[in-house]
Amino acid sequence: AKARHKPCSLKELEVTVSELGLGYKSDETVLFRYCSGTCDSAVRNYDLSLKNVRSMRKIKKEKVRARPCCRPLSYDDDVSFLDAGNRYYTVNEVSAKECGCV
Amino acid sequence: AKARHKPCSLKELEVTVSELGLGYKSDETVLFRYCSGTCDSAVRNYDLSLKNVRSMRKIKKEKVRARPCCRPLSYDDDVSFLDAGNRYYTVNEVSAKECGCV
Amino acid sequence: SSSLTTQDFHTWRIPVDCVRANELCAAEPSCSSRYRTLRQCVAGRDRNTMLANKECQAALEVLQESPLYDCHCKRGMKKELLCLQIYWSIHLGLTGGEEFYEASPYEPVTSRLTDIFRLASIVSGMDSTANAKSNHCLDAAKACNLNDNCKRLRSSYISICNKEISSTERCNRRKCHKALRQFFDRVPHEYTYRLLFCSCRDQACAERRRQTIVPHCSYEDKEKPNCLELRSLCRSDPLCRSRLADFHTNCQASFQSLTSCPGDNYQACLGSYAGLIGLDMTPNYVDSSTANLVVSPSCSCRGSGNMEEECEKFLKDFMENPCLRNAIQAFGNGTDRPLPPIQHITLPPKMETSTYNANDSNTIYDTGVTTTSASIQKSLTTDMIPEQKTFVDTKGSGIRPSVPGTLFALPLLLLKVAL
Amino acid sequence: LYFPRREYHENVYLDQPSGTPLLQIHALKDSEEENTYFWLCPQLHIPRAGSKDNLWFQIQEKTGLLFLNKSLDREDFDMLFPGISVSKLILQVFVSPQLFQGKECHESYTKVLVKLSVINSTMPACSYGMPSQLCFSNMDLSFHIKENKPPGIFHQLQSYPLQNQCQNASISYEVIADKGVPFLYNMDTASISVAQPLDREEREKYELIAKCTVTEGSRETFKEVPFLVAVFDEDDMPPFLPNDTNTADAVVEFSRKKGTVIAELTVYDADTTPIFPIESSRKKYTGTISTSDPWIKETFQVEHNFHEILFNPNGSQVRGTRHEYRLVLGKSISVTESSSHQVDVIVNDTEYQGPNKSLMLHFNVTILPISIQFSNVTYQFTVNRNAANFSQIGKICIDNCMRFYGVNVTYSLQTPNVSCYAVEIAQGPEDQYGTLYVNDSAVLQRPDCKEIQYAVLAKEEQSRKEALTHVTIVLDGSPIHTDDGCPDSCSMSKTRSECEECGGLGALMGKCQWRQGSGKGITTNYSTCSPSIKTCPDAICDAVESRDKKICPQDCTRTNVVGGHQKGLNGLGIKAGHGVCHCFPGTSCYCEKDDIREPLCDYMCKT
Repeated sequence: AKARHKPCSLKELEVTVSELGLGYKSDETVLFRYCSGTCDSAVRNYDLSLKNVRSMRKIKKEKVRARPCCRPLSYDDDVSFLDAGNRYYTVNEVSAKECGCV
Repeated sequence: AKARHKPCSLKELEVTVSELGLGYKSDETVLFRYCSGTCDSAVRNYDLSLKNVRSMRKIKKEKVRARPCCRPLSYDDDVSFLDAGNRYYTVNEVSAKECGCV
Repeated sequence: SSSLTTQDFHTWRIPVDCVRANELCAAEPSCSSRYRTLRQCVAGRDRNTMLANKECQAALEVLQESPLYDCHCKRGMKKELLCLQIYWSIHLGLTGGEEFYEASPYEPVTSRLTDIFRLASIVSGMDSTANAKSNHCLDAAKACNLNDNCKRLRSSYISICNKEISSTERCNRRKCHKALRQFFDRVPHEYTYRLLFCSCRDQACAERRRQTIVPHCSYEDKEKPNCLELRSLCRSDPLCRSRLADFHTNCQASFQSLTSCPGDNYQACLGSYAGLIGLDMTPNYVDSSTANLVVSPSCSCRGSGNMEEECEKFLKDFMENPCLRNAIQAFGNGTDRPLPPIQHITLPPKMETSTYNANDSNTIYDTGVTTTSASIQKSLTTDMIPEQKTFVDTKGSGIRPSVPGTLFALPLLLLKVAL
Repeated sequence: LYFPRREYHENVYLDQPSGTPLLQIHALKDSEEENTYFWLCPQLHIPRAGSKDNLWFQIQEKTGLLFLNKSLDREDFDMLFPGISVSKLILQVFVSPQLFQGKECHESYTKVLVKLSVINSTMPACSYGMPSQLCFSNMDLSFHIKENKPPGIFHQLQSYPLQNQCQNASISYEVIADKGVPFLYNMDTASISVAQPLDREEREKYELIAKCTVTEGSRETFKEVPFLVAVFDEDDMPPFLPNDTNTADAVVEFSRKKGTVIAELTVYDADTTPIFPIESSRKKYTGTISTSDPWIKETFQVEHNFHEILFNPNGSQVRGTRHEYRLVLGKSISVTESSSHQVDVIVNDTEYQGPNKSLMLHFNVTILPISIQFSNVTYQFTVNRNAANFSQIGKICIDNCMRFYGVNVTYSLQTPNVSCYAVEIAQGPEDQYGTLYVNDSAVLQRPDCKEIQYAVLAKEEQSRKEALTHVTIVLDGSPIHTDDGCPDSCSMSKTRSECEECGGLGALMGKCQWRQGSGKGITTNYSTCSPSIKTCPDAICDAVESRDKKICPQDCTRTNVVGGHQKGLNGLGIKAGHGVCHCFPGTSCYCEKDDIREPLCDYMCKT
């Protein structure tokens, strides 16, 4: 199997607050950590069963997910910054602290 | 709310072991519980930021997920059954016990 | 030392469980000292001689007035094992040595199983066409799987009993038995009995029923032990001994009742049978035939030497027991009412006898046959023992000649019998 | 003296007059000249109440007739059974050839139990139809008679309660039996006797029928009950040999391990050997090596097992015993040992008193030496230059190594003085051979390495004997480019294309091999991607595979397996699986049918 997609892990990037796109205007740089990769090795009998039960149309018109997600399991502490209008802001749960397949 | 937009919750269905599609042939019926629904109300700053950072091409060719998933937080106990060949099997993590947006 | 007045004892005589009785006795110096004496009396190898000695007799006399005398235990009570150990320590003094049938230490089951039977009847009484085809044992598995407690404990014993350890060691039988006991102790009867006693019309269903206790681990052996060896092993463990005594008490066929069960109480018999599962004397269906329902512990009577009769009698209490069979069939068919007794004579007719109480050691199973003259000649000579004929003494007092089986009534040279 | 039954049962009513006969007890003799004295233990026993002094019952010392010595009235009843639902008492009757001295109820005396049900009412008057009910007392008419013992009366059909209750009823008894049975029936006393010493080895069961005829006015009623006699065994038969074979030859060659069974001989005995209680039964028959040679004593042991079998003397079925005597190695034998011995085993039937109580078994044992040698001086293996690490090149084995049992040969590579050192040898704890495998695949790719020679040393641990051979590894094929995007375990691939485009640890040809399974449901023949189909999966986590979890998780994984599967022995590997089995070594494995095309992304799973 080609390892196009690496297993789910924590990645990091330096971006400005503005680049976060939350609407705050500030050139301060923050460390943005996120979860990336596949969860193939975290598939469970639940996922296989859900996939089969759905394919037998026993579940219809429902939003279900039959594969694990690579998502943050916990978040870094809040981030504070001075915006272009010299106003302080604090934002929570921006950056991932730990990732996992759920 | 339309079935498609109901919040993430635990649903249940009675299926035979064969219908789970795991490959076991058994007419024993088991309770299959799964997670269904949306996680719109669980979006965090992380998700918005990840969506924006990705749209700015700062993340390329990576498998990331910028929206919470409705997934099991824990699983029911193992289930055992007698198959058509009179052989016992035990299967773990088939049925969800508790759901959540992660 | 102050001896107990009968008055004090009477206040004790409300039956209590043996743990409580032991506490009451321990609190009373005269009683506790006698109890200590009795335990020494029964501990010795030559128990009967010991019991004949005066001191032991005196101890017994006092203890007969104490709450220990008729204390009982309850299935599933707290400290059940301690209760049973106390019971047997006093019981061995009260009986004249090892009996074939021992009195059960458990309180008699008075409540009838009606609700369980009613549930079974609801299931079996469903739309009869569906019911005719449905596999009741599969339905029982479904009911269990849909109940969290039943599902969890069923899966627990199955995964333990199913775990192969090595090519030479099939599984860990001790752990498997423990898990089975937990399942039958902690899951309500309406789930466990349905799995164990479901009625079957086809072989697949009967095989599923046979597999309920995962027999390849909990039951089968490379070589079957002798049943008397298995019984003595069982009687060396207070829990197994108690459950076996309970089985004999509640399932011993009695011909005074229509159901063949003592007190017509199917529940007591089914409960005692299930109580043996997970112990050395674990019983199971011997095959997956639907024609006849035969259960047995995993033992045989090969190698019984001169005790073959006793061994076969012990095995018969499982394999040819009308009370047990009726109880299982009644539960499977969802009726608490006794079925019309099964009229078939497998052995030469025996005299009908009134059953003694729980610890009678001699009960005859088949309904006796008393008929007028004409018919008996035919039944005896044709289907019973074909080649036999009525015996006649040619010299003796005027009995009809019969060929060929002749037992001469010569005046005996050896013994003069005074009539 | 002995009793022909283990217990008697009878009913007793209140207020029956003193002197009322209750039960006739019989004892049979062990030898003709024995006298017979009966004696009743002075205590009676009430289940769940213990013992009490016996004031009511007595037995006639000479005849064994049990009778009421004192009438048992209501007061006695209430004293004996205070609040006890079960009014039953047990008497102990002893019998002895000598008069009884003391009054102790000793276990040592021959004893029979008499279980009396005390009916809490006076005896009802004889009513119509009652006699046929009372024809036979309410106990099984089954008796046991020891073989080889003198004749004697063992039962009286007439029941005393019936006589006491219905004095003027006309009752007669008779016995129906096969022709030629060794029993006599006395019409006058209604007693049955054994007419001659019995031989259990001829016949051990007799099924008679006791018949009672009651005439009440014009009506005649019959009642029949089975009357069963079992013949008790006595050790009166010596051991004997089936078709007289008391000699067996045994050759010890490749199986030299302690505990190996090298020969077996069978001894029969027409007597039974009860397996209960097991300990005492095992001691009944002994089998000891008869030798003064300490080496033989140390080297050989005898194992004895016995089973009940059926003999068929003239049509009837009689139980006997088959004894198996196995000669077993008492210690592991050195490979150099070469000798011959006659091992004699004395089989002794300890309980049989007659002649020929023991017999001799002869085992002619030949111990051959084993040569520790390689049949070829050199071995050659060809290895593809693209072979990955842990690729299994081949097995190294001295002559007959696969037949060895209890011979420990270890294999080692002598380090060659060349730089192309790419191979190592592995040996599992139970393996009798060594497995050559690649342990430095980079060397294989070097053009300068074309052919590599190794010296392989085989050493037998105990004798220190050695053998040497030479292995030539010929490198073949040209290096191919490996895609760095490939995983390092073949097992991770889920499809044939993914599998065959990549390599992985243990890949002998540099590329993984796809095994296409067949069969439905959960099958041992599941589809999977393997480094080498010959060795993986084969349900054995071998010496090389166990060195790295990425080589063959299909045989070695202990992780969770998701999807329909069946684990291997003690939870190792995937013995059977559903569809395609693939693994994330060290994390999890999966067995699933991938015929359910998952929509890459529909409206439901927009990321």
